[in-house]
Parts: sequence; C-alpha cells; structure tokens
Amino acid sequence: MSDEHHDTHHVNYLTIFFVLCGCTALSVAFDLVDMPKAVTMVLVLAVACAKAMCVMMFFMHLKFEGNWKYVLLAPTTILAIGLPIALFPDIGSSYYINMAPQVGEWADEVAEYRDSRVEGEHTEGH
Amino acid sequence: MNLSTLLIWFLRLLSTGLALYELVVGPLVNSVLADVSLPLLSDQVAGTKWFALIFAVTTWASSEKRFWALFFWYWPLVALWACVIAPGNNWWFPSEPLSRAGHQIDGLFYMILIIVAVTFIGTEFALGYALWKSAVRGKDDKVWFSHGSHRLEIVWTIVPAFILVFISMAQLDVVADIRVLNRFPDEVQSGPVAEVMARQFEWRIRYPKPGTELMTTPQPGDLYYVNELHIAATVPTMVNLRTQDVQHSFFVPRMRVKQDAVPGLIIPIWFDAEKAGEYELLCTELCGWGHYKMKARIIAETPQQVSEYLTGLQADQEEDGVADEE
Amino acid sequence: MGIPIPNSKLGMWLFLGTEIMFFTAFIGSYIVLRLGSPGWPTDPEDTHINVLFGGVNTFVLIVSSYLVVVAHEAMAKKDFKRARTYLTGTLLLAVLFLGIKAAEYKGKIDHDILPGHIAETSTQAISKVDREFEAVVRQRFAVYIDEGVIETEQPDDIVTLSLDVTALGEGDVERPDSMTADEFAVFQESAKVDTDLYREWINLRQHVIANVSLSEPALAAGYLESRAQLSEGEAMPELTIDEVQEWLNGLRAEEHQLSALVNANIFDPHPIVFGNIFASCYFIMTGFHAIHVIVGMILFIVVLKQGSALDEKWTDFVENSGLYWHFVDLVWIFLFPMLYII
Amino acid sequence: MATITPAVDSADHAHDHGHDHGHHEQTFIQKYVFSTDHKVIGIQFLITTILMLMVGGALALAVRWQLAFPWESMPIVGKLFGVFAGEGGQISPEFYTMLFTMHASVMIFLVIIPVLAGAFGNFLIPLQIGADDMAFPILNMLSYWFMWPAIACFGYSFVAGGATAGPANGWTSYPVLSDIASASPASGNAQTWWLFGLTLVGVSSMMGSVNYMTTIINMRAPGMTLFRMPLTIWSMFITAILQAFALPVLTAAGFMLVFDRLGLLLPTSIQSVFFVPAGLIVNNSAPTVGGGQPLLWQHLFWFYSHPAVYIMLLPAMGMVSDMLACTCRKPVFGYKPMVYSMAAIAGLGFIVWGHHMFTSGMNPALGMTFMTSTMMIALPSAIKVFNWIGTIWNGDIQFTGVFLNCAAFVALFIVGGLSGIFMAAVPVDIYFHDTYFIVAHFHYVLFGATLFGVFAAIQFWFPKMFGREMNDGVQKIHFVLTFIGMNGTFFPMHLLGIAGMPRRYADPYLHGYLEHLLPMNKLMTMSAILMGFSQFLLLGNFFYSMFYGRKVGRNPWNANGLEWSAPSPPGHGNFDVPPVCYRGPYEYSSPEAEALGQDFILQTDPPRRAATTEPATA
Ligand code: HEA
Ligand code: HEA
Ligand code: CUA
Ligand SMILES: [Cu+2]
Repeated sequence: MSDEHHDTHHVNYLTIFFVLCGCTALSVAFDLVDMPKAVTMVLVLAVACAKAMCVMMFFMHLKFEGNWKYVLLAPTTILAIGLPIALFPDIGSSYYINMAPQVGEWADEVAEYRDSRVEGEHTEGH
Repeated sequence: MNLSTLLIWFLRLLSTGLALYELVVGPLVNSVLADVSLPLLSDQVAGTKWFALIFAVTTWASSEKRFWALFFWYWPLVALWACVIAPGNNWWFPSEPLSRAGHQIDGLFYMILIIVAVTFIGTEFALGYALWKSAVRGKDDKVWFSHGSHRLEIVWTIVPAFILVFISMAQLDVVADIRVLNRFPDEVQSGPVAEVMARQFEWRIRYPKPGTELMTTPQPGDLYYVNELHIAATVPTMVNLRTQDVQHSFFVPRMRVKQDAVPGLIIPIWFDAEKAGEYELLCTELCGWGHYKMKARIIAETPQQVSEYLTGLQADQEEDGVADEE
Repeated sequence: MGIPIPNSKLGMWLFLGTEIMFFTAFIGSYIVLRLGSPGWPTDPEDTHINVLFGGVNTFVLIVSSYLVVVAHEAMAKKDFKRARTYLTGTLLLAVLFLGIKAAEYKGKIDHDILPGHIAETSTQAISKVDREFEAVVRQRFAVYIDEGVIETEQPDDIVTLSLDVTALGEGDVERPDSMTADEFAVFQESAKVDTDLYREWINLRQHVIANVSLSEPALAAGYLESRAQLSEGEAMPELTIDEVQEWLNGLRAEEHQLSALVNANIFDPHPIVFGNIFASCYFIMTGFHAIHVIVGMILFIVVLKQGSALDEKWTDFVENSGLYWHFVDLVWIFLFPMLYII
Repeated sequence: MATITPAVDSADHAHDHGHDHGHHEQTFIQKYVFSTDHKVIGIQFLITTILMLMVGGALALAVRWQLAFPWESMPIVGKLFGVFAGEGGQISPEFYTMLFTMHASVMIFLVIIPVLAGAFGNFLIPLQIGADDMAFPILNMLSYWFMWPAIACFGYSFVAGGATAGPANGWTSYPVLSDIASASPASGNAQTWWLFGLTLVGVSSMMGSVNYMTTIINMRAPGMTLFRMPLTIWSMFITAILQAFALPVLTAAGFMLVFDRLGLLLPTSIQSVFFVPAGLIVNNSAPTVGGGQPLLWQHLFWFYSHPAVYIMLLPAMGMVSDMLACTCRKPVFGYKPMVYSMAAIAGLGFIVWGHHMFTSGMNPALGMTFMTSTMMIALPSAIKVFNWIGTIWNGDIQFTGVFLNCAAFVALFIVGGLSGIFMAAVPVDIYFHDTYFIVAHFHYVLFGATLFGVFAAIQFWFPKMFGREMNDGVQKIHFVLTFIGMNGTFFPMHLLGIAGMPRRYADPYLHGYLEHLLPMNKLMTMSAILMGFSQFLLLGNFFYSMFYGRKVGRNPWNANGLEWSAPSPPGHGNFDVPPVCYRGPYEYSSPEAEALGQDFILQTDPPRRAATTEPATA
C-alpha cells in the first residue's frame, strides 16, 4: 500500500533540498540587485511558487499520489487565487473616492518630514 | 381514537364554526341587534368568509389523505390572496415610485413578480396535485417506478435558465444607470449639491457656500443643517454620501434610493424627486442602538425655494457667528 | 471502500486543505490591503524588517523540512534510531526558527512597531512622545505615594504632585517614621531627578498644546508675551518633529541624568504612514505561522517522547506530522517574499 | 475517490483502518457523556440543539413582542428579562439590538448548523455507509464538546457588559460598528466574547467536517459505491466540503476582528486595525487610528456566510430526498441530477457572496457579476424542486408526520427561493436590502425549509436512535400548528418589506409611513406565539417517546438504507452483520422488490438470481 509506493519511487531528497536552498538564495539576491519593483515582485513570487511546487511534489509526495490530489487541491487553489482577485476591486482599489487621510494630507506631511531628514543628514555628513 | 382523526374533526368543526360565524351568525346578529357589533374577520380583511367556506366544505368532503392534499392547496391560495388584497390594504409600496430610478426598479419588480408568481402557482399546485393524486389512488394502482427522465430534466433546466438569464440581462442597464459613475445623468455632472454626513444618530447636511462648489473638506462659509436636505424637485440631484463614524445607509423609500455610507469612502449618489414635497429619509444599516431613529427628511421644492432656503440658512449661520464673537 | 491511503493521512490532507484557506484569508487580505494603500511602508528603517532574518529562517525551515522527510524515510525503512535523530534535528531547528522570530519581534517591540501604537503623522508622533513622557512621569510619581513618602488626597493630580516631589528634592518634606534616614535620602535624591523629568515633560506638553516651536518660551506668560510682540501676518513657529527629536537626543546623551529613563521608556518619534495596518498584517501572519510551528513541535515531541519505543506503528504519525510540517514550511515560503522582499 | 469499484468481495479496506472497539465495560460517563460513539454524539448534538432552539425561539418571541407592542413591558417574562434589561421588562433599544443579534446567532450557530451536520451527520453517516464508527472518534467527541465553550461564550456575552448590554451588532457583526468599543458602548467585551463563541463553533464544525469527509471517502461498506450512497450522505459530504473551504476564512476574519478589539481586553492598547480606517470620530471620542477597510470584513464574512446558508440547507435537502422516497414508496426522481445539482449549488455558492453587498458601496461591475452568478444558483435549486415533485408524483404517499413535514419543506423552500430572485436582481435589491423582505426570505429558507426538514428527520430516524417511535398524531398536530404559525409570522414580512419597513428597527412606527403596519405586526406576533408554543408538542413528544414510545423493530418504515439493517438502536459498532451493499438506496417498488412481495428492498439484500421465478418467501 502506501509504503510500497515510497519504495518504488525513490526521490533524492538531498537534491530537492539543494534546489530549495538555491531558490532561497536567489530570492535574496533578487532583493539585493537593483531592479524595478514590479520585476522583483514577479521574480520572487515565481521563485516562491517553484519552491512550493518542489515541496509539495517531492517532500509531500504529491507526485506519487493518486488522482485524489487533483480533487482536493484544484478547488483549494482556485479559491485561494480567486479570493484575492475578487477582493481587489473593492479593497485593492476603490470605485469611490477613498478618504484615507494617509493618502492625502498625512502622506504629504510625512514626505516633508522625510525630505527634511534626508537633507539634514546630508548637511551633517558634509 | 386516532389523534389524526381527532385533528381532522377538530379542523372540520373549527372551519365550519368560523364559516358559520363569518357568514351567518355574525352578520345576522349585527343586523338584528342594533347595539351589538360582533367583530368580523371579513370586515378586517376582505374575502375571509369565502376562505372559511371553502375550508369548511372541503374538510367535510375529504378523508384524512385528501385533507392533507387539500392542505397543500389551501395555503398557496391564501398566500396569493394575501398578495392580491395587499395593495388595497396599503400593505404595498409606500407610494408610487417618485423618481426616475424608482420607475425602473418598480418595473423590474413587477416583471420578476409576474415570473415568480407563475412559477409559484405552477410548482405549488403541481405539488398539491401530486398529493391529491396519491390521496385518491386506488388500492391496487401501481406506483410509478421511475428513476427519472433525462428529457424532462433537461427541459426544466433549460427553461428556467433562459428565464433567469433574461431576468439578469434586464437588470444590467438599470444598475448601470443607478450606480455607474460615468452613466450618471448629465444634470448631475456639474457636481454634488451637498454632502450628507451620517453619524450616530443623525444626518448632517453640508451645502457649499452659495455660488461655490462643494469641496470634499469643509470650507469656511459652508452651510450646515441637520436631518433636513433641500433639493430641487424634478431634476436629478447628486449628493456625496459619507459617514463620520460607523456604517449607515441612506434610504429614501418613496424614491427607491438606497446606498450605504462606508467609513473612509465618499460615495456620490443621485436621485430625483418627481414631485415637490417631503420625502422620508431613513437609515437602513445597523449603526448602533439608535439605528431606528435616524429620521430625516428630504424636501423637494422649486430651485428658487432651494436658493431662498440656502440664503436663509446663510443668514442664520452668520448671525450666529457674530453672536459668537461678542 | 475508499481510496488507498490511510484515514489519518486522508484526514491530514483534508485538514491541510482547510489550512490553506485559513492562510489564504490572511494573505489575501494582506495583498489587497496593501494594494489599496499607496505608500505602504517598505523602508526597512520604518518596518524593521530584515531580509537576513527572513532568509535565514527560510533556510532553517527548509533544512527542517528535509530532515522530516528523511525521518519518514528512515521510519519506513524501520531505522527508528535514525528517524529519532532526524526528528530531534527538526525540533531543534523549529526552536531556532522561533528564536530568530523572537529576535525579530523584539526588534519590533523595541521600536514600538506594534499595531495601534504607531504614529502615522508628525503630529501624532509628537503627541505620542508626549503621552509616553507623561506615563513615565506618572509612574515615577506613583512610587512616592506607594512608599508613603508623599501623602496626597488626589494621586491623579499631577501638578500638585510635582510640587510635592520638588519639595521632597529640596528637603522640605519630613521623613516618615517608618523610614530610615538612608532610605529617605535615596528618595530625596531621586526626587531631584524626577523634578527635572517633570519639568522637561511639562515644557514639551505646553509646546504641544500651543503647537509652538521648542525654541520659543514655553511657560504661559513668556509665550503670551512673545505672541503679543508678533506683527501682523506673522505666526509663532510651529513645533516640528525634528526639534522634538533633537531635544530627545539631548536627553538621551549619556551624561544627562535622565538618559536612562528616556532611553528605556520613550521611543523615537517616527511617523510611518500605514504603519498600523502594516504591523497588523505582519503580526497576524507571522503570529499564526508561529503558532503553527509550535503545534508542529508538539507533534514531534509526542513522537520523540516514545524514545526507543518508537516503532512502525508511528510511521503514519510521522508521515502526517511531516505533511503538516511541510505545510508550515510552505506558508513560510510565501510569507518570506511577501513580507520581507516585496 | 477515483476507485469506484463495485467489487464486493475485495479486501475490506475500510475495516483495516477502522478502530478496534474493544467491548470492554464502559462507565456511564464514557458511554453517555464523553462518548466517542458517533450515535451518542449525534444524539447529544440533537438534544442540545433542540434546547437551543427553545432559547433562540424565546429570544425571537421577545423581538416579536417589541415589534407588536413597542416599549410596553413584557408580561411574565418581562420580569425575567428585567434582570438584564433593568427596566422592568421594557425592552430598551440596545436590548432589542442584542435580542435579534443573539436570536440569529443562537439559531444559526447553535441550532441549524449543529443540528444538521452535528446531529444528523454524526448519526447517519456511519450507519448509512455501513461503517462501524467515524474515522476519528475522538475528534468527533471533541467536536461536540467544543460546542459547550461556544455556548458558554455566547451565554457569557449576554452578561459580559452588565445590564442592558450584549453583543449588539447583528449576527453579521459589521465593523466599524462591531470594531470600535465606543460605537456600541453597551456591547463592550460582550462583542469580543461573542466572537470567541463564533470561533469555537467554527472549530467544532471544522473538526466535524474533516471527519465526515474522511469517513465518507474511506469507510464505506463493500459495494457502497459513490453512486449508491443515499442523498443524505452526498449532502453531508458536500456540506463538509463547503465547511472545510469556507469556514477557515471566517475563522481568520474572526481573529482579525478579535485583534481589532484587543485594546478592550488587554491593557497594552495593542490593537490591529484591519477594518478601521483612520480618522473616524466615533461617539465624540478621539479620531481612530487606522488604515483598514470595513468592506474587507463584509467580503470575508459573506465568503463564508453565503456558502454557510447552503451548509444550512443541503443536508436537509439530502434527508428530505431520502424521506420523500421512502414515504412515497418511489425511487428519487433523477438521483444523479440530484447529486450534481447539490454539487453545483455548492460550487456556485462560492461565487455569489457579493449579493449581500449590493448596496454596500461595492464596485458596480462586481455587483453585476455577483447578480448573474446568483441567478444561476436558482438552476440547480430548480432541478431539485422539480425532481422532488417528480418523486412525489404517482407515488403511494404515506401521509405521516414525516411526509407532511417534507412536503412543507418543498413548498416553503419554493417561497424562500423565489423571494431570493427578487433580491438577486440588483436594482430591486436596492429597494429591498435590509427590509423585512430579506427577513421573510431567510426565515422561509431557514425555518420553512430547513427546520421542517429537521422536524421530519427527527421523526424519521427517531426509531433508529431510540428503538421507539414518536407519536405520529402529535407530530401532525405540531406540523399543522407550526405550519400555520410559520406562514402567519413570516409571509406578511414580504408585504412589510415591500412597504419599505427596515429590519433591525426597535421601533419602526416612529416613521410615519410605517405606522399603519402595527396591526399587521400584531397578527404576526400572535402567529409567532402560536408557533412558539406548539414547539412544546415536539419537545414533549420527543422526550416522552424516548422512554415510553412504542417499541419498533429494525425497519419500521420499510426503508432501504443500510441503517435499517442494523438493530434499533444499533449497538456499539453498529452492525451485527457486517453490511455489504448490493444496490442503490432508492429501489422502492422495484421489480426486484415486488418479486419478493414487498415494495422495498434493503441495500444489503443480496440479489437473487432470476428473481422473477423465485417465490416471495423471504
Ligand atoms: C438556507 C438558507 C438560504 C438559502 C437556501 C438561500 C437561497 C437564496 N438566497 Fe438567500 N439569504 C439567506 C439564507 C438563504 N438564502 C439569509 C440568512 C440571508 C440574509 C442574511 C442577513 O443579511 O442577515 C439571505 C439573503 C439573501 C440576499 C441578500 C439580500 C440583501 O441583504 O439585500 C440575496 C440576494 O441576492 C439572497 C438570494 C438568494 C438566492 C437567489 C437563493 C437561491 O439559492 C434560491 C434558489 C431557489 C429557488 C429560485 C426556488 C426553486 C426554483 C424553482 C421553483 C425554479 C424556477 C425558478 C425561477 C425560474 C425563478 N439571499
Ligand atoms: C435558523 C434560523 C432562524 C430561525 C429558526 C428563526 C426563527 C424565528 N425568527 Fe428569526 N432571524 C434569524 C434566523 C432565524 N430565525 C436571523 C439570521 C435573523 C437576522 C438577525 C439580524 O438581523 O442580525 C433573524 C431575525 C428575526 C427578526 C427580525 C428582527 C429585526 O430585524 O429587527 C424577527 C422578527 O420578527 C425574527 C423572528 C423570528 C421568529 C418569530 C421565529 C420563530 O420561528 C421562532 C419559533 C420558535 C420558538 C418560539 C421556539 C420554541 C420556544 C419555546 C417553546 C419556548 C417558549 C418560551 C417562551 C415564550 C419564554 N427573526
Ligand atoms: Cu444609521 Cu442605522
Ligand atoms: Cu447569500
């Protein structure tokens, strides 16, 4: 039964492990390299997905499981992706005028403060 | 004796008693004895006596099984009858729709009502009929041994599917008219006439200083009033709906307007009062203990009256200002 | 009838399905809240998020995940001793993970990056300093009342209290009978410091109330005087956050007698727009993840407690705990880029 | 799930993993209190929920009192409530808000959800699939015992804030109102305790749902293929899936709201701000700290709570299908379409939640999408309704209390469903949202459909639970009175809704255009009282029959399901003969059965070769 499965499909877990480590290093590298925000975002998320796939496929043995895995994981995945998408039009953006003070006045005020600090550091530095 | 038999007998006697009372005894007593006036259900709600009669006759005429079958026919009848007499008894819309959107909404309501009423009658009476058929079946009749019929099932999936798609299609335009910002009528493109700021438990109205435009933040010279909004009748008006604290909802039943006020958002809404006069404004989103008493009114009048009102308001407010500085 | 996997494993997978949805709610909310908040804090100086911590923790979890999977492999091969070693390793790594997490949390707490505590504007930052200062003053004053050095009817009236404390420092208060002279002397000494503390705070408070720069005279009379001297159109200079920071730095300087007090109790005024919602998201996500780590640790402890009695009856249990642990790892795999990098 | 093999004699997998029930002596406590036997747990759930129904109903009657006799002191019970309300039995506005909030919370979280999944799910799943118990009996026991902390939290929330207080934010608990203490001062900690209760109910349901899914997938008796499962099992299965995927979201949202309110409980003033925007001035207190969005809660809440309304309906649908087939002596009309339509309802149920938010300031494009998907959900419901009627059609109806309640289920579900169509249409819902039209709608589906289904199910499976039957005559009287009371209470609500009467109003008559509706409300309250007091018939019948009902054998209804081949009540381990399933669950009046001279044939009856020629001697 299940135990037999494992024996027939031997996985070299160490390889997977190194792949995962490499991916993590890659994410950190992406953070350090200077790139447009959006590119970093896409890259690190892609890496995260790749890592997740590795973990699920090999560590969690999904690669060797029966078809039930699709029955279980397909709906979950759809819901998990669908929920943020459905929330986006109302929360991620707003159809109406969002009066969050952080967006207007406060942002300006703090930006001013920021600028003054940066200037201050410059003058101090010189 | 069996309890169900007892129940049937009880219902027979009850309905007969009621019918006799409503049809014979009551009216008789009331007409003969001048100083007695027995309360009659039929006086309160039209048609009661006929139902009592139908019940009485049919309960006597039926065995227990038939009675149950009839039972499932009675009640949709009563329900339908209640709906039919409702408008006459003022259990219907508070008034004709008194706005552009109101007419559209009511139109859609009646459209759905017709579809739904037909479905209701069809399904409920089919159900009752199935019961009736079984109640009158002979002892040796065979049961219909069937696991279903694909053809039938396809029919009764496709037909409602068309109806439902039709119903939703019919809504889209109206939704767009009411809610989609760039489909707002031309008359309101010039901007909102006032800001309605809901708070526990009142509506604060802010008009721009006459001659200026409404800003999202209060400006000096803005005019304030509580629980009364003056708008020009017959033309579409736009207001900015906001809340200072929790969520509220702006509901004007006679205009069929409703929109929640959401903390942190400015939501523009438009409506038009077809007739001059007073319109109730209520809150329909639970906002605390005083939710039920967020009572206000919208006064629709001629544009001159509105501007007179605003001038008056301005005068009042300035007077107060002077008084303050003293 | 059924599918060819044991009930326990099926149950675990179904449970993981629910867990996915649980974290979806948090992560999904985080994503949309963040997208809906232009100006979300990302500067490490604001958020005190350290990619290194996150990266190391990712690594730690990956290693532990690997160990779990080989532990299960060992179990399947009936090599229970090796399995125990691996699981011990996993457990230790879990502890390490939580340790690093704790260090990270400590960094946040030290800078008061806590939901509901963060000032989002300079004004809020200044009044936060003011409030914190007040709390310190009250706390210090309360000691005198508790110890019976000062007697008062109104322990909340800070102004009168301050007069009493000043008097104590100047030696105008009599020693209570219950106290030795040495003990009393200690209080007298600290009263001097507290008087100073109070003065500093009340000075700030007055500037905050009037919203006038610290460089201007503060006490009511002087302030009114200089306001009267303003000519048309002129205004008093406003209190700025830079000034407050500078003033705080002065107090923090080592030679200053208040430096210990200020350092321990007053946070740097540091406005972060959307800081509170950021902190809310950060703590709820990492917090629930940490709870899951702890639950996983409990599972491993249950296995390890079997000691040498561990046998093949536990293979399923180890496999299922392993599945759970991989899931915990999986969540972190997503949290790491989302919280630390983007 | 992939292996649908009818192989009857293949290795009995389910029993490999089944738990070994040693037949050692059990103490009373082990047997009846902390029992791991699914039947005991099911009955525990049932009795608990029936009692909770009384509590929820009593709260509803108090609501009705205020609507019929605004601001008048309640007779008799007023004294009782006076302890809380402190106003001599007069209902204050805060108290009214608390009443309907707790009414709904009790009814939904402590009655409907646990009675369907908890009571009947537990009792029926192993019996109907031929298992000896649930997959995880201890988890099962925990799922029951997590109800009690939940009940305790809900109960405590009544008194947590002192007099007149209580969770007063509606069962939907919308922030910002439910988030900021000063917005509903009387709620105080009560709201937080309420949220804890909610979370605990969630935990209980989660445990149940994982258990049910595992049991149904993996522990079916030999021969019990997926499409031989009774619809009850299908409905429980689908419900469990709904719960498993939707509930965690509510739990997460509940935690967010709890953390938002943390400042109230903890002295550290740490509190998250998920649902509060900055700068609100609530009740004259200082502007809020924030950055969150109130609409987020509405989305997350309804992401659970819309599927939840189907969690509150599907099991009843399944059970009613079973009972209709049995009481009409006919196979269910269109078994597979019934299964698929339930699955479709569940699937669509996940993408319609926005229909509760048409006026909430949602993006209109989103609104239109949700409207269309909502309309579509009427399709599978239509299939079900028509198939039920098809099942009754030309049957040999046994007019028992069971049948009448089932027929009422169908009849009233139609009404509730059809009123849903009005509300699904955005423009019409703009007018109807938060009026009594909504209240009418959901009482028709929740009370009219689900509770009537439950009434039927109680009577139907009562013999299996206790080996005795309930008195049918009393059930019929209970049925008539409840049916009349129910329609008398809730049908006029449609009209009130059309008349524009808002819900959650302590005193609607303050508004001129609603004044004339008072007599109608009085009539409704009378009906509600009638309906309420007729529940004593159910209660009495239930407890009386438990001890003194007529004893019956294994299969008093001549039904087909596996559960009827077990003794009544089944012993520990359920079946005296390990069951093997040979045919579908609805072979009433089939030729095979008629050959035996009866109109039913148990799923466990082995097929007879050349059944037609063999004499009907069995
Ligand atoms: C068991 C519970 C249950 C069920 C099954 C349903 C079923 C449905 N509900 Fe209901 N609903 C609730 C419980 C339920 N609801 C609750 C509790 C609330 C209020 C929550 C609150 O705010 O407190 C609510 C609120 C609610 C709203 C929000 C209203 C508002 O607040 O503004 C809407 C809007 O679309 C809605 C729609 C529907 C629809 C379309 C269905 C459909 O599934 C119905 C489908 C069935 C039929 C349509 C009948 C049978 C079909 C036929 C006979 C075929 C032919 C029909 C046609 C061609 C039309 N419901
Ligand atoms: C399963 C769910 C369920 C059930 C069964 C009921 C049952 C009833 N509900 Fe319920 N109700 C809801 C779910 C339910 N309700 C929900 C979700 C809301 C929305 C809340 C909100 O807005 O947040 C609501 C709201 C609601 C309102 C609207 C309040 C308002 O908006 O202001 C009203 C008003 O009439 C009402 C009435 C009733 C009545 C009279 C019953 C009756 O059917 C009850 C009959 C049963 C009994 C009465 C039990 C028997 C009791 C006894 C025998 C004991 C008798 C004891 C004494 C009299 C002391 N309910
Ligand atoms: Cu404001 Cu309800
Ligand atoms: Cu819904």
